Amino acid sequence: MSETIRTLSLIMVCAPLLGSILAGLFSKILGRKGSHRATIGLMLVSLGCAIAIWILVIFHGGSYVGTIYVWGLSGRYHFDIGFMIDNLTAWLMIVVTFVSTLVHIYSIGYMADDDGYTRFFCYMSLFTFAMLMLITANNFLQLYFGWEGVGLVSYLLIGFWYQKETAVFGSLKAFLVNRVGDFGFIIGIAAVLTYFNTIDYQTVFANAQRLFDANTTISVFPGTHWSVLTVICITLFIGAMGKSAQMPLHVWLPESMEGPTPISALIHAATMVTAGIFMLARMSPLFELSQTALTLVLVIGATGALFTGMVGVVQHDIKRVIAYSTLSQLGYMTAACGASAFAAGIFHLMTHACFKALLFLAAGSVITAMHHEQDLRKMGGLYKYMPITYITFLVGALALSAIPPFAGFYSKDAIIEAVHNSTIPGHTYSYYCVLFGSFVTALYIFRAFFLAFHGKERIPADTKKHLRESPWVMWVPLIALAIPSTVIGALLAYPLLYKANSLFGNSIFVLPKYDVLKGMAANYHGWFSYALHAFITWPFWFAVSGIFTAWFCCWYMPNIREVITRRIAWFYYILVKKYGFDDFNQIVFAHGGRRLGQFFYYVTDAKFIDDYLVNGSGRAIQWGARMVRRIQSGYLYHYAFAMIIGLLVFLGWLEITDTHIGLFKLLTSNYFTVE
Amino acid sequence: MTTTFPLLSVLIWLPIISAGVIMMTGGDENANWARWIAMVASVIGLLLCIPLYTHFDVNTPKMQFVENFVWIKAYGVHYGLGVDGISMPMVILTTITTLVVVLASWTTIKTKVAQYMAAFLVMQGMMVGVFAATDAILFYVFWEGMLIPIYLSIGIWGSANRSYASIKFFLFTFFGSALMLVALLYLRIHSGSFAIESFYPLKLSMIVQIFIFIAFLLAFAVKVPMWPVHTWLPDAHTEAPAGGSVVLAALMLKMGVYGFLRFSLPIVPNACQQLDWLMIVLSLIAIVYIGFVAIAQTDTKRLIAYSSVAHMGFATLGCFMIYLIVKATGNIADAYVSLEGAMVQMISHAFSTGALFVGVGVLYDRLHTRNISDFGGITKPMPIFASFMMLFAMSNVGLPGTSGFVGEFMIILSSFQGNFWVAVFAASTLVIASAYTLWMFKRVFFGQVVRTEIAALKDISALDTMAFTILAAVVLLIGVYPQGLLRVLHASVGHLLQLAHVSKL
Amino acid sequence: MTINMILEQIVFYAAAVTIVFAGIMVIGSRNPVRGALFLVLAFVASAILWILLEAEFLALALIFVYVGAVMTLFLFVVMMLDINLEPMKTRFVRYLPLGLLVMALVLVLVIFAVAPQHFGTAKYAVPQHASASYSNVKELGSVLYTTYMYPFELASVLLLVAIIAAISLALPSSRKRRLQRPGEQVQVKREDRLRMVKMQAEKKILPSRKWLKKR
Amino acid sequence: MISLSSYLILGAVLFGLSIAGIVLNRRNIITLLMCVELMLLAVNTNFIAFAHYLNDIAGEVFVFFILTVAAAETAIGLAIIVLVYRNRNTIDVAALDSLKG
Amino acid sequence: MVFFPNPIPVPQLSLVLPEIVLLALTCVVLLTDLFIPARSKIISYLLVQASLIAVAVILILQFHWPTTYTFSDMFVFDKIGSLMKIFMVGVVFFVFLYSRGYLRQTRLPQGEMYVLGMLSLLGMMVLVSANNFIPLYLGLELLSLPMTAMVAMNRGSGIAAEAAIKLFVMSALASAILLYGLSLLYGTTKSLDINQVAQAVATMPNSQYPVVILSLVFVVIGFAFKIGAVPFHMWVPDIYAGSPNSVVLFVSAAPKIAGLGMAIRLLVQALPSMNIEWQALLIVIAILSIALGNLVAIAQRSFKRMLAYSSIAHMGYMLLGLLAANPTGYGAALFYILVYSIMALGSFAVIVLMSNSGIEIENISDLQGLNSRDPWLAFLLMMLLFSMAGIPPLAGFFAKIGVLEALIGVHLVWLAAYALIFAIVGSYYYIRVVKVMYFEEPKITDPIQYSMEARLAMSVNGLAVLVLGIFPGVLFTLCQRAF
Repeated sequence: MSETIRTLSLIMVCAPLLGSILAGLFSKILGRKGSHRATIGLMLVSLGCAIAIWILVIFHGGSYVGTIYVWGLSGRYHFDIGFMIDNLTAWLMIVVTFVSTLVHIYSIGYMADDDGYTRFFCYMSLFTFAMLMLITANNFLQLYFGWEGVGLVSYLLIGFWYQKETAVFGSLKAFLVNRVGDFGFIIGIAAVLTYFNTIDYQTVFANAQRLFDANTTISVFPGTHWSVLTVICITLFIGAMGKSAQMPLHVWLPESMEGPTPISALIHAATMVTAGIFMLARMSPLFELSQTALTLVLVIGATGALFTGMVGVVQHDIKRVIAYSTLSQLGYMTAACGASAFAAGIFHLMTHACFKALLFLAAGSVITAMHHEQDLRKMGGLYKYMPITYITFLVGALALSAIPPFAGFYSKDAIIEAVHNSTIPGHTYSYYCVLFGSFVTALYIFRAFFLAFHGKERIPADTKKHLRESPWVMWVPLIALAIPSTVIGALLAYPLLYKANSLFGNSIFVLPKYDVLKGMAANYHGWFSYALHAFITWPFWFAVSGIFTAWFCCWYMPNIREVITRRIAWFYYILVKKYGFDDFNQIVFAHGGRRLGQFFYYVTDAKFIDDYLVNGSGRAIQWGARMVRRIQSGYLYHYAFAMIIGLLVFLGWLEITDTHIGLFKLLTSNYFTVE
Repeated sequence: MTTTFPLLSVLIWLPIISAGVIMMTGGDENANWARWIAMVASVIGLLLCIPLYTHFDVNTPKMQFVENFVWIKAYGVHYGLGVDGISMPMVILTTITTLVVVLASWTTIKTKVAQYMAAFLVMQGMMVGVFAATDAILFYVFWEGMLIPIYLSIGIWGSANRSYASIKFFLFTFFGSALMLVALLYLRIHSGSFAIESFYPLKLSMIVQIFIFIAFLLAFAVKVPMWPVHTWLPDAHTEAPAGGSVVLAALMLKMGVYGFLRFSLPIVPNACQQLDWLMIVLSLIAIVYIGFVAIAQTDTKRLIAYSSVAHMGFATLGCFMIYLIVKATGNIADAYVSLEGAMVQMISHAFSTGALFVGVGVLYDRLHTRNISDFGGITKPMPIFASFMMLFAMSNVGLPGTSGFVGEFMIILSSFQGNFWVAVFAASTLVIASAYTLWMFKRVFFGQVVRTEIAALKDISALDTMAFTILAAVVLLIGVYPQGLLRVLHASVGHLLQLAHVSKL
Repeated sequence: MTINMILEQIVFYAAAVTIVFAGIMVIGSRNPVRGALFLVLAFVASAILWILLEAEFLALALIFVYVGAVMTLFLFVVMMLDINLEPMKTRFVRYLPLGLLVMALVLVLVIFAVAPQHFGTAKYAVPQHASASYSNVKELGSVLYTTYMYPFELASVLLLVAIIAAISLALPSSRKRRLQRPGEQVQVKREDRLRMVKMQAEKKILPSRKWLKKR
Repeated sequence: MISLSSYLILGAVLFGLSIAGIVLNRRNIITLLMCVELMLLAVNTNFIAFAHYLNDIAGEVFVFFILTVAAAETAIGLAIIVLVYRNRNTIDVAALDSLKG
Repeated sequence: MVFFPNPIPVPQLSLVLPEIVLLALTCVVLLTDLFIPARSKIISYLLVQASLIAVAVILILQFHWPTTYTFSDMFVFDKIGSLMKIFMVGVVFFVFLYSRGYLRQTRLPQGEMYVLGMLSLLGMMVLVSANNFIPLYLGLELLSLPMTAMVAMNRGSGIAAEAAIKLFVMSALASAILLYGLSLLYGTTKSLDINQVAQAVATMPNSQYPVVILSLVFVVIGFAFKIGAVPFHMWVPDIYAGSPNSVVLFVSAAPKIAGLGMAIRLLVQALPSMNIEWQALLIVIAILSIALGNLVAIAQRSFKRMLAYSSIAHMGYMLLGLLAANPTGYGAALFYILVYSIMALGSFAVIVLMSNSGIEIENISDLQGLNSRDPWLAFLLMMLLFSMAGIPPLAGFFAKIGVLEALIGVHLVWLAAYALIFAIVGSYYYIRVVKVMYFEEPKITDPIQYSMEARLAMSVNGLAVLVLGIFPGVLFTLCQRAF
């Protein structure tokens, strides 16, 4: 069976790559249609393989761990390209290929009149390839390959409209911030190699406990002795912070909305940004052994969940609202991992992939209809024109707000509960964050919802003329996503989270003392009762009040928003300024880095080294030459005098010094003899 | 294995003789003759590298394809050639680069074509000579002799400030290698032979080792170039014609690191161990400080030039981390990664940076400017070109899947074994390199097309595409399957590590 | 000590003092004619010394060749050239201390070596006077054409050189020769060397250049 | 008894004198030439003294040749001086400085 | 009756055959030249070259003969002398070849120039094979007096006259100093014969030591002056700058070889036991020469002056070999000077050839854009300059290697390092000339006119440094075997 899985995995991974190559290099031959047919066809192949693998793995207990080829051998280390197909991977690849396929299809409509049509498909397939490499990796090298690969495609896609200044800026920012994360990540990998002497997952995980028991420490700063595992976990988590946009490395994600909307759905909501969460789950055998790291993960995640969500409340761009929502939800997932509820995190990842992709695609549908107008203030009352979009968006919003029985409810509630039950330091703070977060979530998404689809029509007249529902290639994916957004929570909550032998199998490792989900499993009695139970829990009422507030402010009494804004102007200002992260980065890092570079270049390099030292020595020599040149005065008696001086000096020197031990010896002695 | 066919000699002399033939074609009225002869010569050179690779025995650190004749009996100088795992890839690199240079200069060089092509072929021959020489004087002859053609190529076909740049280049490199000659002569006096291998078992006291180390350091550090003797490079690269920049970046700089590997480490291991901190610090300065300097550049070529310095910092770091690593882990086998990483980094840098220089040359040829601010939106008229450049920029950034990643990855990983902070500083390149590379890329290739000249640009010609395709193929090949390169290194690197850890006191 | 010895010493010291005095005057005299005459004096006194040293032939040769020919030549040239002596006066005194210092140093260093401890009578006994039949000329002649045949031939070539050189140098220059005139060379103006030619500038300017200029 | 060193010291003094003369002389070249003659005289005296005290004719032969050479030298030297005078209208040493640097 | 009290053996005239032939043919040239009209000066030119070829042939044929003394041991025939003579004759041959056009154009008296040049050559030959102080001194004078006359030969030029008078006074002074030293040496060793002097000095009692030291200093100065080493170099730049180009060509190459020959006779052969002392002196002289020569050359605008200073520096490098005070070092120094003579000859030849059109080329800027005007000439000059800078694979590099290796062999590593550091400084002015030739556009674009045979000679000369760079072994071995 494992051979079958290997073959299927290979096909699954390589099919998108092939598609990408076809669309990228042979677009002239294939044409637009040919390109999208090729890529989508190959995506379907990939999806099929993914499903087959999923069936084999989940239902037949299959798995595969092995090397595809040796990437490099060096000393006693080997770096391989290989697959590790287990339950976690199986779930993830379903999500990736499924969403990717839908987004491919959707893009036919969305990108219909774009110049870079084939390029777009090329990038998307390439992205899928990289993402699949990431999740199928059996070692850190390949993980890093996929990790950077998705980063690259993200960069390319954000800057897809390369003539748009903001897009190009956003892409650069995204890449750089991601690189900051990768910086930590590679240090983490280096630490793994150093202390485990391998970068293969299996060996690393197998030896983690031994390393923990040995209490190996590393002295990062002189005098400190930090647990190696903590250092590894934290550095790896820095990578996750970059990729999964955790505070303070979240700043790139809102900017990434400059890219085409399908990309926002695929990369910046459903898949790539969740790579960090996947990585945390994958590394659970390591993280579990470091409480410090878990605390950090929990606190960072929870903080992000609340505070980035609040920024979403004040955004006017429909995509930005959803982007901040993504940040917030990523915070939830991270917090889940921090609370050792890795399964809940991954589960939320899956549900989130569905409903967030749905929301984005729906928003995209709106945007296309509105002729690429994204400002909520110029919408309103769209429900009449775009019913399908309206309904699917609503489904997505409900799922996001964790209203039972939509998918989001099961995953998010589990997270909030897990954080509540956690015993890791910082869990109380985190609990309040995630709890209040559920109010904020509902508030911003329904604010957007009401502003866009209800209330007064603020649409410009010429747009209005062409306003109609999107073509089928766009709404079919919406529906295809709306269904799982509704049902998978109820379907999968039990088998994934609470079942004693969950569908994640052994792929997630949790220490018994941290296993919060196990405690929650006792209270879970089927999806329906769990949904009913929600009515007596805080998160539900927070969410409902969020929806209510949104309804009140945006539909029922739109003018009150002005009043509130004025009342809490300082708070509003902080939110609009996004807590100052962007300005801070711009001033300190972007500007500061450039200034530092300029200082180094103009002052140290050009002035000091080059001008003073290098050219200076040249000038000194020339000056010396001019000085010495003066000796040659042209006067015969000076010439003769020089000769006589030479005579006198030589005579005096030789006669005065004791020639056999004096200066000669000094000049001719053997300094450099071989001993 | 030893063949009777003098493959290396042919690789050295064929281009030089071709250069002579090219010179006979005369003036620019026969320019196409010159071009075609150069092309044929470089293609033959490349073809000759195939047996070099396939007949290479990866299991032995010994010199292969050995040729050894007495050259100058009176001096005890031999015409000794041979390659091992360290030099063989460099030889192939040289031949590929020359072909690229010939292709890239096909249309851009319009005056004194014959002299240009001849200069580059002579360079090729001499460069192969540097990498293949097993005799110290032969090595030095090629090492220094190369200055002449490159000096001329910068000076004759360079841009406005070429005289200054070429003279600076010449003096800098000459300055560096002068003391090396003293060291070589000194070693020869004590070993009785100029064969480089005869220097290895020589017992030398610490003070002598340190002196020799410094002599070598000056020579090689200037070539690499290491901070603070790097300032010739931005000028030389900037003013040189595209081909010159490529050869400088792709090959000349490698000679420095090659020198460290061939001379410093095995000949004066104790001094290397003693002074490895110095080398590491200088390498890190190159990586971090030069990275920041690159950010501040307003000239594309200069920026790439500085990025070269930063990348070569990795190569030197890889060479000299070995002592810390072995000290930390106590196992020589751990140091392989670092040293092999350095080798891969060198070769990878040759292709990615070389390609970037060719690219800038393409732009300069069309727009007659190198200022970043004069560009913008190049992607629009030249999408194929932009795609290639994106690939090479990404390799420059060290993206996995491209060759640029392999070396950096290996070196960062292994330097962690030696010291945490070294790894941290080295890894900072992830951010810095992407900052300067992509920021430049953004300003050059992205954005609105504001100038009519840019809008009127045509995409690159078939010849350029060919050159870029060769480079891109290698970049990807090394990135995806570095084992093809690493396998030839193992035996020699292992031998080198042994030598570098034998105390000679 | 015989009377001969005393006489010898008197002659020696008288001649030595004369030579030194004459030497000083050669250096110090403002007028080269006087200098030349003092040089003659020095030569004559030296000839006396040389006779003391039993080198009669050379002493006579010194008189004949130097006093008779060389110094005459000197005087001839000095008088032929009309030398303006006025501006040269002051320099002598100004550099006198320096000259004395140099001289003193040379003397100290040289005399240190040739002092009696190295060349005194203890080491180099005063030779017996030659017999009356001794002929310096014969002695010299007998080796000059045998042992020293080779240098003798060379000396003749040297004299040939002197003839050729002196004749060809002193020959008045012919008119047509292209000469360097340093005075004119120094005063050359840049207009003479470089001619500025007005030319119409190239009209076609590359568009990109134009664009650059605009910035 | 006149020792050899007396002659040598006389030679040394003459030699020193002529050196001083060359240093001091910033006037006409003729005096410079005379200083050189004086120097040769010192040398000759040395040689003859040595020849006498060593009882070796070689020194005297050398002097013979030195005299010959000096004569030839003087001829050429004076010819050049004449040439200088013809071209520059002066034989002032201080004026002969167009070649320098 | 026995007129000769001690009949001496008849000298082996065959050993001196080159000198005899040269002198005889010089006289023939001298006489024929008188009767040849100005238009037909080519006859005397051909005669001169033919005689030089004859001399060279004789020298080469004699080369393998063993070391022999003749003329009452005043003349020594050995490999050192033969090698030097062959080169000197060859160099002078080339000098005349290059100069012909120049002499014709500038209307300098051709016949006299040839005759004086040949006599000077004779002096050099005598000098390098002297085994006695007397012929040594005579050879020296025979070398320098015609040279002085040649410098002054441009009778209408005040500058040339100034150069000549400087050379004359300085060389007279140097000769006098040398003679003073020789006289003291004679006094202590009781001999003028070089071998006997060597023996006497070796067995000399310590008390005589200061005297020998004194004479040593004088002798070293005499020789240092001849090759133009600091601080006895002052005449060199002025002579180079002031003389007609063809005379510079003559002065720059062959006499340097003779200078080394003189040093070998005087220091190596006459005073070998004083080697520590003269080694120290030469170290100082070499240090100063290398530094000053290289430094001041940078500040020059005149190509001739620049090469003059460069020659000072090169003499410093040559001394490095000599001061190693062992046969390897002497061989290296000999090789250096031979290679240098080729390089100097070639570099000056370029300006001589460029001056053919009547304009005296002397400034570096006159070489502007030579590559465009005459690529081959530019290429050859570039080779010569790079060779002087010591860049492989040119002869100058191996010359440097030789002396440095000798130096390191006697543990003077610091001196080798010093020398090389100044070689870098020095390379600046060479490559600056290359820059002017190659990187700049010419102001005058007329092609340079010179005869075919000069072109051929120039090619031979320029390629010689390349060939000697690639195959220095033969010549180097010859140089080494000479000692």
